[in-house]
Amino acid sequence: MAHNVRPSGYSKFAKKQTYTRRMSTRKSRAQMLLSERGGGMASLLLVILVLPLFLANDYHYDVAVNIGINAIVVVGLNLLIGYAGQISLGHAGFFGLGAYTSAVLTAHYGLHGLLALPIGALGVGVLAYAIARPVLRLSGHYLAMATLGVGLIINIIISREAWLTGGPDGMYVPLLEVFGTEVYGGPMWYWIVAATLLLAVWLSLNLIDSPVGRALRGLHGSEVAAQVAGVDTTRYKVMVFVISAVMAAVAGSLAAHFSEFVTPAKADFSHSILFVTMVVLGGMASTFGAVVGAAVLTLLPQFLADFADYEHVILGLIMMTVMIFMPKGLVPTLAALARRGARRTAR
Amino acid sequence: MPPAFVEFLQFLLSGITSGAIYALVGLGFALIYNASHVINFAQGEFVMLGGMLTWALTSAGLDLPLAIGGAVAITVLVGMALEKLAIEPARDANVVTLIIITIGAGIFLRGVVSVTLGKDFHPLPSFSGDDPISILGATIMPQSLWVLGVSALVVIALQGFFSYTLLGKSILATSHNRMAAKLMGINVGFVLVLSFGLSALLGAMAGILIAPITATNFEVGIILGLKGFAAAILGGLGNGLGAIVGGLTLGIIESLGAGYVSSDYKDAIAFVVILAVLFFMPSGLFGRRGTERV
Amino acid sequence: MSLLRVENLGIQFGGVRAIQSLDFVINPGTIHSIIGPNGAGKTTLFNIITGIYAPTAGDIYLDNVPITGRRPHELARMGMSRTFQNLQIMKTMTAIENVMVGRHLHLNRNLLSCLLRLPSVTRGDRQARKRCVELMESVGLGAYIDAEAGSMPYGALKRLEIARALAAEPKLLLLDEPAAGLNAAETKEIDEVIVKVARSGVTVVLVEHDMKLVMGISDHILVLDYGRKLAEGTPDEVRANPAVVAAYLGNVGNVGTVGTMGTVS
Amino acid sequence: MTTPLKTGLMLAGLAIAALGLTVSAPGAARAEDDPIRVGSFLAVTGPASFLGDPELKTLEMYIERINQAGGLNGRMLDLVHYDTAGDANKARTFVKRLLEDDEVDVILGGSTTGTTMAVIPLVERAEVPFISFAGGVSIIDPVKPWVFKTPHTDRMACEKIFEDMRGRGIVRVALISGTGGFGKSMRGECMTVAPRFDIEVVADETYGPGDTDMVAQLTKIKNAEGVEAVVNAGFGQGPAIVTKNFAQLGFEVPLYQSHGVASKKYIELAGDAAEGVRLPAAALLVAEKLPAGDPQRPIVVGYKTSYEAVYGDGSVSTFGGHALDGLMLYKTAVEAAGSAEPAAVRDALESIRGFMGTAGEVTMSADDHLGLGLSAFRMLEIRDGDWTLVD
Repeated sequence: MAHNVRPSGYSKFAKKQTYTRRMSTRKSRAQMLLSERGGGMASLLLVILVLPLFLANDYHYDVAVNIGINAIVVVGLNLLIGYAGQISLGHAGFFGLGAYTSAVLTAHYGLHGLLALPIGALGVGVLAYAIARPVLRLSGHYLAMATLGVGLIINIIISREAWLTGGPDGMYVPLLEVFGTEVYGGPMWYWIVAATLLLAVWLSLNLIDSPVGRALRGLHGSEVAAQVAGVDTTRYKVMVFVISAVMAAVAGSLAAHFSEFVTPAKADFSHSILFVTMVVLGGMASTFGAVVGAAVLTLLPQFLADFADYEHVILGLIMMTVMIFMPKGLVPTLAALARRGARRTAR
Repeated sequence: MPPAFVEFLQFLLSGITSGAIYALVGLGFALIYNASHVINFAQGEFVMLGGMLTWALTSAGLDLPLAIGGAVAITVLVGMALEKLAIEPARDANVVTLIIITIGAGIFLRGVVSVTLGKDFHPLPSFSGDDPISILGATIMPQSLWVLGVSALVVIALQGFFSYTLLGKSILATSHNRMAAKLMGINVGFVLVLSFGLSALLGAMAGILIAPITATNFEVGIILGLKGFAAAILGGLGNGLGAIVGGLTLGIIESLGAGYVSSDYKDAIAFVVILAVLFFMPSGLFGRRGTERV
Repeated sequence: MSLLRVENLGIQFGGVRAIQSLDFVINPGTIHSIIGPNGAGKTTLFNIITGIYAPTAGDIYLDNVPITGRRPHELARMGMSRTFQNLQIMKTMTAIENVMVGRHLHLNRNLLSCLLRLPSVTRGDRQARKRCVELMESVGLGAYIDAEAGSMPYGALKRLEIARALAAEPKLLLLDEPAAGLNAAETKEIDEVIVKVARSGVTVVLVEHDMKLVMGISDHILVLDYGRKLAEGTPDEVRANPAVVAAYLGNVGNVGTVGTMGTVS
Repeated sequence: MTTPLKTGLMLAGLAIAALGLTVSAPGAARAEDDPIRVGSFLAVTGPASFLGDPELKTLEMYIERINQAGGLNGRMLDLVHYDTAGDANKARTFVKRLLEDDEVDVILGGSTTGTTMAVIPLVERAEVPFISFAGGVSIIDPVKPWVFKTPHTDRMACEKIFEDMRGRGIVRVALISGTGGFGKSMRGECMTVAPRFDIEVVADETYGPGDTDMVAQLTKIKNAEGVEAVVNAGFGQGPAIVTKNFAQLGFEVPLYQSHGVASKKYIELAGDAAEGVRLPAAALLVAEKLPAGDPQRPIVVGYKTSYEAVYGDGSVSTFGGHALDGLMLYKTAVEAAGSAEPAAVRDALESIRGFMGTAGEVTMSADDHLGLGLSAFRMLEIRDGDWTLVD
């Protein structure tokens, strides 16, 4: 590849550097990008296709479906927290709103589930848009508090308006009907949730590797520099907040129909914290990290259930240990290790 | 006194009772944030430890003052260990990661206490009896006065500590610029451990003071931690006085909300007010309005 | 006709008047330097011009359009771009991604297109990448195309800021101390970059302490002191101005020594 | 292979391995002398832990006792328990696990109405007997074929309280309830049955979980026109704080608590302020004070003595009693059916007559899966720091 004309003064400067990547990296970088998307998607697809072979009964499917539902939320939340650097401790509120919109519209008003889902998503989108502007003017811990407050208010409303929502004891949700058949049982839900998750991951990967995605990551790195480059940072923050809220709402709707029952716990503070922990544990700014984080933290309580009273002791220890020794999260840390290993073997 | 006024006064006193508790917990958040810019979501667990350990030590036969001393000492050690073992090694991690670590620490502490001390609620005896004190027709419990009094003393003591002692000044210096503090010969590691210890001390004291009012169990720190965090944010992070004002404001809004609007929605009302305040004052009531240097 | 016109500009922080009653004009196609001692208000002036701070008095016009109080991204759309004295690098991104953020306004930013990764997006990104590689090479960053920005040396990051600002293809480029912290050789290289940029038709406004650099490349110099205009003119005129000499050196010394002020960061 | 793909596959492998680990050996056909598997899901942690904790302790204690006595129909009992922390979603997953993975023969538990309601569709579909320890009347009304419950309903608690009030000539009452499931549900039931007792609810306040002070709500109640009694529906430490605040404000009307505070812990937490408080509860709390001829006496005294021998004086609660009743109902049904076969046990449960438990005498039928009458509730009053029978 021909070098572009360089001012004479610079060759010396460049030579001084020991950095090994040169012009040839352009092509391999393109390949790598392709494989990060393609390779990641391929392995996710592979896992989804192979996993049912290991799922012996409805309980296993239940865990797998819960992983998928959580992963959809976390992939969206990762766009907000991991890429755009804006924390939210209130996303369970949007998840719960999605769930309850589906629940109420189908149970009380006889609406079709497939109609209630987009209505919930749209409603949550509009709400998120309305609150995003004032809330996202805040930053850091103040933003954490504000989003936490939004989530709590949603949770309180859901749990108080018992005439509509059944109150703290929850309400039943009719089964979802698709093309005249009722969706019931692990396998059917597995494929529905898997397809939705794949779509979510694909959209997320697309977004990140686009001008909009770079603007989001850019405003995370330096808000003022992004503004100066022409990025309307407020607009982009609002946009990603809405996207992540809508993804949470869709997952919530699916969760409501899947579990046939909703309680305000779906929208509560600890559920929000769980989602954020999934993002961070899996690896911030890593779409596949989000999926892995959701999987690990959904599976972990199932393993730890056998430890009975010691469950929380061990869960707390695991959370602390992973975050102390892998502050970047599971996937980025393991990926870096693998890369280092590959480089060593290449030598 | 007109009945409407007595009613209002009673709401106010009720709000101050809750508010003083939130304030004391919020102060712990502010203190750690001041030194380390970490929000310690295990702060509520310090409160829980103070109460639970005092109960455990008294039921093991210790006198109340001794038990209080022991509980505070153990909680302080736990706080310092938390800094040394969990926060220090993750020094360079970003804010969210640190939050998750402290949340993990909270879960861990709750787990340990539930396994060792059980899951039951336990009361502590009130320090000065249970005879309500009447003020212009409204009443307040003596224990609430203890909470208020200690909060006030703590604020004054902290003010003095930060203004007049070398140690206090080193904490402030570390907060403003860690590198510069290090260069000036301040043992930054020690200062951070100390700030966690101090914050655990405040938490433990809060836990002991409020146990006679609300009773204590292994999960009592969850909601108190949340309210304390809200108090610290409302007042403006890193500002001791702010945390106190924030806590009292929160308590009073809740109680006026319950009294005049709807007890069902009093928590929601409180959070709406917090959101409204943050909308106009993005750094809380007393927070420094920082301008980014570019 | 002027490209940028500043009239009676002032800003107050609390009781401190950081800038007061400042007027000046910047003509297109020139290199315009703003100098002055530390705290004279140079960076503050940049922050006002680029919309980061809102002035408390006065007006600013870009191409005779009033832009006072407009936000940075709106000004970027009008052809303004800048670098920062305290580096504002997006450290979690690669060098070229930083530059591509600079190209934001020239790309397909439609949310739906990006989510669906429509061909128009990929095509645009491919072209942008090519353009940004060229740009990086032209400022001497050819060796860092895919480097993690967080791991690059200081001198390279200074160029990265310039490359990112240039990627927007601005008509007005504001550089805040591009040579600060660089050694003599590196300063000379930056110097050449600036001249080259100016020759390509971009109007450059420069805040700089390195007098040698300033005197060497500027067409016009504005001297600030305590937020006020102290002097203005060509390098020779400024060098000969007794007020400037006094401000810099007290009453002693001569103009020649202005150049030895060196790099004060 | 490129590196990211490799990493991805590595993680994928890990994920599969992790899920695979949860797969237990496929259940071979079970022999008749294999243990009977008793599944249980309780809120051992979380805000309802004071329900789940004694429930689990009781189940463990009595299952061991049954096993030591030679088991049930010669088969040992094997307890499989999961902690729901009161979360309905967790409850669902764990009940699926109990049904599908652990292949239990019966499910005991659900400390709260919410967790119970969430799993009803599952057990109904799986056709496994399910005995809940939760209070909500909606669990058994309408009747579901496989679902039974042991505690008195919140509706019965309201009825018992209002009945007592009528005896005292009280008409105008104020309600203060917790915002949790228990308080909210009982509040609703009380509102519904009040007109039947000519009771007028003149004030209606609530408090949240973890609230530290309810003076504001009680002040409002105090200033409401003509309140003759206050009813508090809630569990946990909340009612203790209500009681203390009630005393602080110097109310001169009676305070009624619910069966949600039916353990000595409440008196300990509320202290002197609890003097004179009335509540409907099972006879278990006043075991020793029952007349010698009371048929319930041996049952409740036996349980109280055994439980407190292990967990200390005053530790017994009616909540643990509900668990005991559930286990014993199951035992009775299995013995009657002569097998642990689900359908047979279900039928046997439905035809239980005159079973004496800690909650009272249980007589089930096809349209009553609770089997307790209002008489099973006793009205208690706290005097000198102890329970006393009012009637």
